[in-house]
Amino acid sequence: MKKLINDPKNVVDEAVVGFEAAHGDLVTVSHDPIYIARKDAPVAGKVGLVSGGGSGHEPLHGGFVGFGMLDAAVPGPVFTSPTPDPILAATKAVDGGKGVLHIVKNYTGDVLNFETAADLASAEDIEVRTVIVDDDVAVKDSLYTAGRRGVAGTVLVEKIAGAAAERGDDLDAVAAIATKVNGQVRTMGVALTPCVVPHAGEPSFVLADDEIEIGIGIHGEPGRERIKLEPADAIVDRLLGPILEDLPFASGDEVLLLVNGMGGTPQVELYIVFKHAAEVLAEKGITVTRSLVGNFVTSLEMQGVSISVLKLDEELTGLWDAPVQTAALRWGR
Amino acid sequence: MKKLINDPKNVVDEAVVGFEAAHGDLVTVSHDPIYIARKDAPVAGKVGLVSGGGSGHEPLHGGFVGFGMLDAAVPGPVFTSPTPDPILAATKAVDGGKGVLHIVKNYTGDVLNFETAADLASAEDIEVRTVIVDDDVAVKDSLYTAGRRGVAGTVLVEKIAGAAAERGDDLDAVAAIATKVNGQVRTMGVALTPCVVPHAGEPSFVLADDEIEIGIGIHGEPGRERIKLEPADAIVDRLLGPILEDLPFASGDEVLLLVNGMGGTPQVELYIVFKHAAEVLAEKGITVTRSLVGNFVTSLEMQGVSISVLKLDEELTGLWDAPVQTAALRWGR
Amino acid sequence: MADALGIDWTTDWIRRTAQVVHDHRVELVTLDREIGDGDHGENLDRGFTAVLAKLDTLADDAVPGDALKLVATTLISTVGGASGPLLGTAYLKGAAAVGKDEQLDGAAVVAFLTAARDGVVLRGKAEPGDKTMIDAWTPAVDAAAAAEAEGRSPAEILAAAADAAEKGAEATEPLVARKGRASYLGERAIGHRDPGAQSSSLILRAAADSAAGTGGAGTGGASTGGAA
Amino acid sequence: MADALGIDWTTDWIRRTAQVVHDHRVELVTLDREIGDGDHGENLDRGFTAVLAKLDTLADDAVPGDALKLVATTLISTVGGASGPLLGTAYLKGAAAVGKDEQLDGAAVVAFLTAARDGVVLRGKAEPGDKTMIDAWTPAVDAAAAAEAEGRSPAEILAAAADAAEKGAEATEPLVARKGRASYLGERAIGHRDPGAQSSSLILRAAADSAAGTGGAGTGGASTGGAA
Ligand SMILES: Nc1ncnc2c1ncn2[C@@H]1O[C@H](COP(=O)(O)OP(=O)(O)O)[C@@H](O)[C@H]1O
Ligand SMILES: Nc1ncnc2c1ncn2[C@@H]1O[C@H](COP(=O)(O)OP(=O)(O)O)[C@@H](O)[C@H]1O
Ligand SMILES: [Mg+2]
Ligand SMILES: [Mg+2]
Ligand SMILES: [Mg+2]
Ligand SMILES: [Mg+2]
Repeated sequence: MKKLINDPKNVVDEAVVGFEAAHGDLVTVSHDPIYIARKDAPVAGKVGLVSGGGSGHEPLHGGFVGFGMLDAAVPGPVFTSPTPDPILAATKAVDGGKGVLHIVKNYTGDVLNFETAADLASAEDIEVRTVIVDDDVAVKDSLYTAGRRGVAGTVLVEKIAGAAAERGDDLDAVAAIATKVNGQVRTMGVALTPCVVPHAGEPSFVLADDEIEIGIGIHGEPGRERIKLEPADAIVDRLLGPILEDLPFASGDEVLLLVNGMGGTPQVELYIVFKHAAEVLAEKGITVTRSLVGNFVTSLEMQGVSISVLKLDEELTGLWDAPVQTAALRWGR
Repeated sequence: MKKLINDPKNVVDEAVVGFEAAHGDLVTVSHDPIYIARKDAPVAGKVGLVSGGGSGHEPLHGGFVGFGMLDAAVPGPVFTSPTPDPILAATKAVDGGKGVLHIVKNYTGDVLNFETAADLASAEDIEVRTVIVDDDVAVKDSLYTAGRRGVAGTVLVEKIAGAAAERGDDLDAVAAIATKVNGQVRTMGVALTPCVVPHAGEPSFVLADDEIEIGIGIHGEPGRERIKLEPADAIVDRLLGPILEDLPFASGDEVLLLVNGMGGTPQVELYIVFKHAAEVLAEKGITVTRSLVGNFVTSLEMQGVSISVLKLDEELTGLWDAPVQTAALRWGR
Repeated sequence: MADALGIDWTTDWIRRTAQVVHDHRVELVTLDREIGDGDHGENLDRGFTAVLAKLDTLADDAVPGDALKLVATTLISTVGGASGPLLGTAYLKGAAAVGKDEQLDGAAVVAFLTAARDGVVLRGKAEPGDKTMIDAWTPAVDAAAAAEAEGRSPAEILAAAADAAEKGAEATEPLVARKGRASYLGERAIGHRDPGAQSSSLILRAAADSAAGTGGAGTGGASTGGAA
Repeated sequence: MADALGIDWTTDWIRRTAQVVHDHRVELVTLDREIGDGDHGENLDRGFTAVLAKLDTLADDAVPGDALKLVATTLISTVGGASGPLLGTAYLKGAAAVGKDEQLDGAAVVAFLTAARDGVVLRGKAEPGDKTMIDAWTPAVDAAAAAEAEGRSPAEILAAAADAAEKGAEATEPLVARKGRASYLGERAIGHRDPGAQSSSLILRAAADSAAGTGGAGTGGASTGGAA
């Protein structure tokens, strides 16, 4: 294992100190328990947004704390959900009197720990709503699985719900917007190489030199099938197919297209993927009116990509365009 | 070789099409010859800024085209300088009547091809100045080498010179600012893993499982020494030492600290590096007043990092803070 | 009731568990890497290390339920992941079931195990055969109840539970997972043991070993009282 | 002057070079990967493929200098990297040296090689021993001049140049580089042949081979005139 770290046990603690040193203009960091809060939190009269989960997916979630997006992010150990304590502390720290929305990716650990934190917050008279993000079409949503996973669509939920909170929507309205975005976004990813969790020291899974994993999860969980490496266009077709069928998307739709790098993918490759994805959508009469390309929801050094398509309407587009000022997403101010 | 590409020969062509599709609000793309220009180019009465070089370093340079930064970027084949033709075409396309500044990383190929393009542009009565960026302290600047390489400091030169052009400075003044930034920034990098050039299909160099290359160049050129893997803090010390000695930086200085990922480095690691770099600077009485962390000048999927320190003054700080609106760097609008 | 289990057994069990989890850290990480995300051993090691560090905060007159509640809250606040809240809830509900009892007889042990298992089901909604820690806990509860019905001692009941949990963990190998991360694997989970079932069986074996060592003749300063 | 080289030799040389560069693409990439950035074979292959594609744009009455100038401008506009402008300048200056001559005699061949080499030095500022393509060109120029002084034919002069270039390329192996990317390697460049010197030696060998095949008895339609 080759990593720029000092001790696997201190990865998150030290990274958070670095984050604070680099972005002290945007955020305040609590070190015990660990959470990252918007500098001006709590914002009185505004619904607070808290998200979190295992670390290793940076910039998610800490990179999205700031004006127009999250009020706080709670990073757990690498690939492990945070416990209820820091979630509760963050929830209390950002409550501006209008209640707090928890945005939770659908993983058993995240769901259970946020659930406990929400119970504890309620006991302290903070109103909490929870929206579970489960945009990953690679997993069948049935009684026989833990349900669809929350993956790159999370960044879209956080941005758009954040904008709704910033414009003054109340807790129910912000939760409704987040639920709506989650309902209209579909994602699927592919891994070319595995990632190495620092404390594990070995790759999370093994792929042969000519193998890729279609439908990968953001912790390296396997997806639909393991196949031989194919040209980028063919891989894009495999990812977009299930995405477009699922909602389903239709001719005439306006969409946001997100091509998300898994952490170790060169940017030229992301744009090659974007090119073909946009072409396929155009062929189907679907218009890409907003786009996002880069590393937003990563899996450490994994090479691979996920494609997300979010069906837009005037409201969502307006909220997407609204100003945002975070370490990893910024425009309009 | 595992890459999300269709054909090694088409990597840049296709990526540029994707870039245009994703960022059509910011840029116009010429496909033959290939260059990426600011949407509103030429901006009448403004000095034009053109940079370029081999591809594979994205977001450099295309990601920095837009308001407040570059007017055009000329991407060559992967790790190979573009030829004079597209450089000339880009120069003509962005000339707003006040002349054009070429920002060139100090590599023989880049220097020679930009030189030829500048000659040809002069022959067409466009005034061109060239600033060579050579911020890499890993290489001894002597008669016995091709001189110091231009690496991550380039993004700082482009941002600050771009702001100077945007506020209306004339060609001499913009060139002077760019030269000043280059004179005050020092960089050194480390590689943990090599990168694979698509048409080569094999790693550019080989590192044992426990080896790292200190002083790596952005094409995988070796640097000062190959050593055994060390804790992040020790590596940071090795990089910062030569940087701080070289200018030299002194107690009381205010600086911008750039921790730049080489493409395949997880973001947590960049922040661990930032943490210790900021600590070392603080110990020496040097204050980090501006910071930048992320993938800006990359080497495909290489894992590693470079640290750049730029000595700031009021003018440079102001120009750094000025609005910028590009695909990869954006604030203030 | 000479063979009931008191606070000594409880703290011994906790220490033993911390040791066992630490010793099996790599094994549990490996199991979890195969069908999960490779952190289970790390998670539990972190959790029980934290529990150990808090053990001396127990009052001198602490009863088993106090120690079990300490385990619960500490696991909940230090483990994270799926196993933190699940195991934490197990100890929490188990602690509630034994209340303020100073000595746990066979019926109390069965009540503890049953409540613990029910806690996991309450939070995680897994059924037997879903390839989760439930597949260790449920046979353990059943075996414990049977042993208790036969009038066995608490130590024997726990030994029966541990035996059954071990078999249950082993029996997860041929299963397809329907809960937790392993459920994403579909058929590919077949042939791998569930890490949570394995760790639960280790925890229950530690309970039995502690009972064999410290249970019995009311040894230890705290085992003075004891109802029923 | 029966053994002078005309346009047929020039176009044959160009075609042969394109073939040779294509055949040695991987070898040149490998050499460049060892001490550079691994693209040299790719760069030249791209360049000469482009030259080939433009060959029929040559006028029917084209002279060697026209074809050489076409190579120059095409390499400059398609190769990029360091070798594009450098080799391009070599052909450009070489073309200027032979001007409108329809047939190149020994002196013209030496003038061509000398001007080409000087062009590379003008742009790249490398000295002999810096481990660059200069280390193939300079011995080639010297050997050509010597052969010409001995009154050898153009084909013989080119063969001498090619022999010397090959030796020169080989002789770059023990050197430390002082120009180009390999200069960053310091001592670590020792033991590796410079890719640009190697490609230049291949190009000069192609020139000699074409002269051996097409030079001589004024073969080919274009070799009608010829001064000196
Ligand atoms: N819904 C559930 N019910 C019961 N046990 C579960 C459930 N989901 C997961 N588990 C158990 O948790 C174990 C994984 O724990 P751990 O690796 O610590 O958490 P995570 O999956 O969050 O990384 C699984 O092996 C399984 O036994
Ligand atoms: N300053 C120079 N003078 C002469 N030749 C040079 C100089 N710099 C580089 N070269 C030659 O160029 C070759 C590398 O060419 P190439 O790989 O195509 O370009 P790049 O180095 O830009 O990738 C080197 O092997 C060397 O022979
Ligand atoms: Mg986990
Ligand atoms: Mg090159
Ligand atoms: Mg796990
Ligand atoms: Mg090269």
